[in-house]
Amino acid sequence: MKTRLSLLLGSVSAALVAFALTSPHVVAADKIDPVTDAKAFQNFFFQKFPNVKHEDFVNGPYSMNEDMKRQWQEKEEFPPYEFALDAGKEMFSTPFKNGKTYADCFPNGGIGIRQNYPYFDTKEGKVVTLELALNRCREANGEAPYSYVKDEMASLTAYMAFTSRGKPMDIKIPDDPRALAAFENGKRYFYTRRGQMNFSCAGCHVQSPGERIRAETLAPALGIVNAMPIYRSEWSGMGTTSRRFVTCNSQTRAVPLEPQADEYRDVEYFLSYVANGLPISGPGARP
Amino acid sequence: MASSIRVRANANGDITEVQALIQHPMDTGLVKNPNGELIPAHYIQELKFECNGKDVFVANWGTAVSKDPYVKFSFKGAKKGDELKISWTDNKGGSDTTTAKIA
Amino acid sequence: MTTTTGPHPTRRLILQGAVSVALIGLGNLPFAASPARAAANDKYPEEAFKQKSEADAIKALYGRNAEPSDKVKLDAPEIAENGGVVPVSVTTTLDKVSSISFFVAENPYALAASYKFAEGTIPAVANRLKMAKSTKLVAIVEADGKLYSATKDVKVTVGGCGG
Amino acid sequence: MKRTLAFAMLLALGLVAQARAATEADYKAAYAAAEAAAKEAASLRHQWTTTVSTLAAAKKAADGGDFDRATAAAKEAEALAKASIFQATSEKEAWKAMEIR
Repeated sequence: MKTRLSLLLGSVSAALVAFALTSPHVVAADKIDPVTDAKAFQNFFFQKFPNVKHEDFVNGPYSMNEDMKRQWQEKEEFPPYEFALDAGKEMFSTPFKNGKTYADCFPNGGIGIRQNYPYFDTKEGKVVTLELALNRCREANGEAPYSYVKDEMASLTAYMAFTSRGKPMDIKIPDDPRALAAFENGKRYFYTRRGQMNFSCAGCHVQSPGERIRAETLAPALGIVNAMPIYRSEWSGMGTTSRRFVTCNSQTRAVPLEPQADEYRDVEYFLSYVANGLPISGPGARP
Repeated sequence: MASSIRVRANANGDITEVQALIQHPMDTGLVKNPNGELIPAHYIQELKFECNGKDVFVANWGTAVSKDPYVKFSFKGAKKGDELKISWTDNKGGSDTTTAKIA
Repeated sequence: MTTTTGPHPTRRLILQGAVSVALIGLGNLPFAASPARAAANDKYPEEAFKQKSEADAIKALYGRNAEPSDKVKLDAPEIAENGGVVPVSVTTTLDKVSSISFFVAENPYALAASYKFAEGTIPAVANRLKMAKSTKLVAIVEADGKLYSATKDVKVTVGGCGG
Repeated sequence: MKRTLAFAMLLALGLVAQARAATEADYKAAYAAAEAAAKEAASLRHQWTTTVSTLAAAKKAADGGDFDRATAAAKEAEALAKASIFQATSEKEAWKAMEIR
């Protein structure tokens, strides 16, 4: 018994040393290089699923399963997010008490710009997501901010996403060390295991997209935020990116952070950047 | 407030295809809200489609119809421009009605 | 119109002729409520929706049993994407259809929906139903006074890793 | 097999030693330790939902005067909190192994 144990221990440590030597990344201090990361990220999925058209990845689980794709296309004829879309359009044109509207807060009147969010605000040194910008617009015009996980925010982002449908995701990382740090922080969050289930985002969305977690088919991480906000049958209601992150956390028994916490904004920044070039497909309908 | 009924009616030839999506909670009365009380049953019982003064299609629904219910059917005997009248009533006496031109 | 290939085509034709003559008489009634086509009565079938089991619900709604028929095509997913929103549809080649109903056996109340068809309405319907758990799904078509059924099993489980 | 048997014996002995009912003092000590660990886990932004619920269960049992169950729950909460702290510290480097390169 004892000899076998020591043999085992010996081989494990040898493997570890070998691993450390071969991959330069581990040895050299990691230089943050979003461009290479994004290319590697996209190639991983393109090679893992060679017969999935690149722009199809934004359709989440439906890019992974033909039968579900058929059911989805049927639902898209008269999608359940129709009401949120109309509500968002109406809210977008209803002026605040001070007469201004959301259009005054956003470039191009807020139409067709969703693909540039989230962006890195060099003045503030932080990532600004579409949901955060919408609430800041409300507060700047004397209105109470909306909850990040409730329907009003989802309706607004649904309408803005709809006006950008088909446009390729176009996230920029300015040459600013804080922006690179935010990207890296998002990447770290994405790969870090959390919760009693000890899952990371990557555990489900990189290792086993297309497979089932109980009844649900897992979406690939590539393009996973392109369809936000989503109407989920499970919630029988709309869900913003914040709601999705919060519920994903609690599913792995990790206590969620507050919506729009730095980590959430950074992981959205990371996921959006690596999906550059893939079309916006929001608002989406999901199981 | 926009009507709770979204409808699309397209005629090709003599057959008109109708799709309707209605904004309604369709509560079953068996679900509890976050602080544990039962949400009372609240669901559409009857949905009627009339065209040219004739009921072409009537749906009787129970609590097993999904939230924001959707239904699709087709019928003959109408043409582009005819008016389709849609109305529903629920178990609490709520109701809504709308009309749509067949495209 | 499907060609009639029954053993006594002529008798069938006469029969159809007779029935349609009777119908013309009732032309103005939106629903041919003649006994030959005992469509579900017009008012909301309260009783039927109260029945728990599928057999009782069918009896309460139609008062007799249905015979399975391959002329009723029932379309539903094998594994429901989500129990709250299951797309289910029926088409049938039967004619003179007066009503189509859906029964979800494992639901607290089996009868889910019942549709009444007027003259000229195509005998087909698509809708989205809730299913409490994996269940047998039955669609019944009432055509020319007789009941035809189709059945399909739908798997329903919760998604996600649990929380 | 021999080793697991010895381990089981040890465990049984341990239980017998503290067979007497846990007092409120035992509970308070256990709860304080659990709460401290939970605070640290929260500061690392790695708290588990089960730590929070087990801690609450401990408090509820204590309020009901059942200090045996309360102490056991507090100890379990502490173990959960410590495990989440270990997860947070080990993941600081471990995540790189999963990274797509």
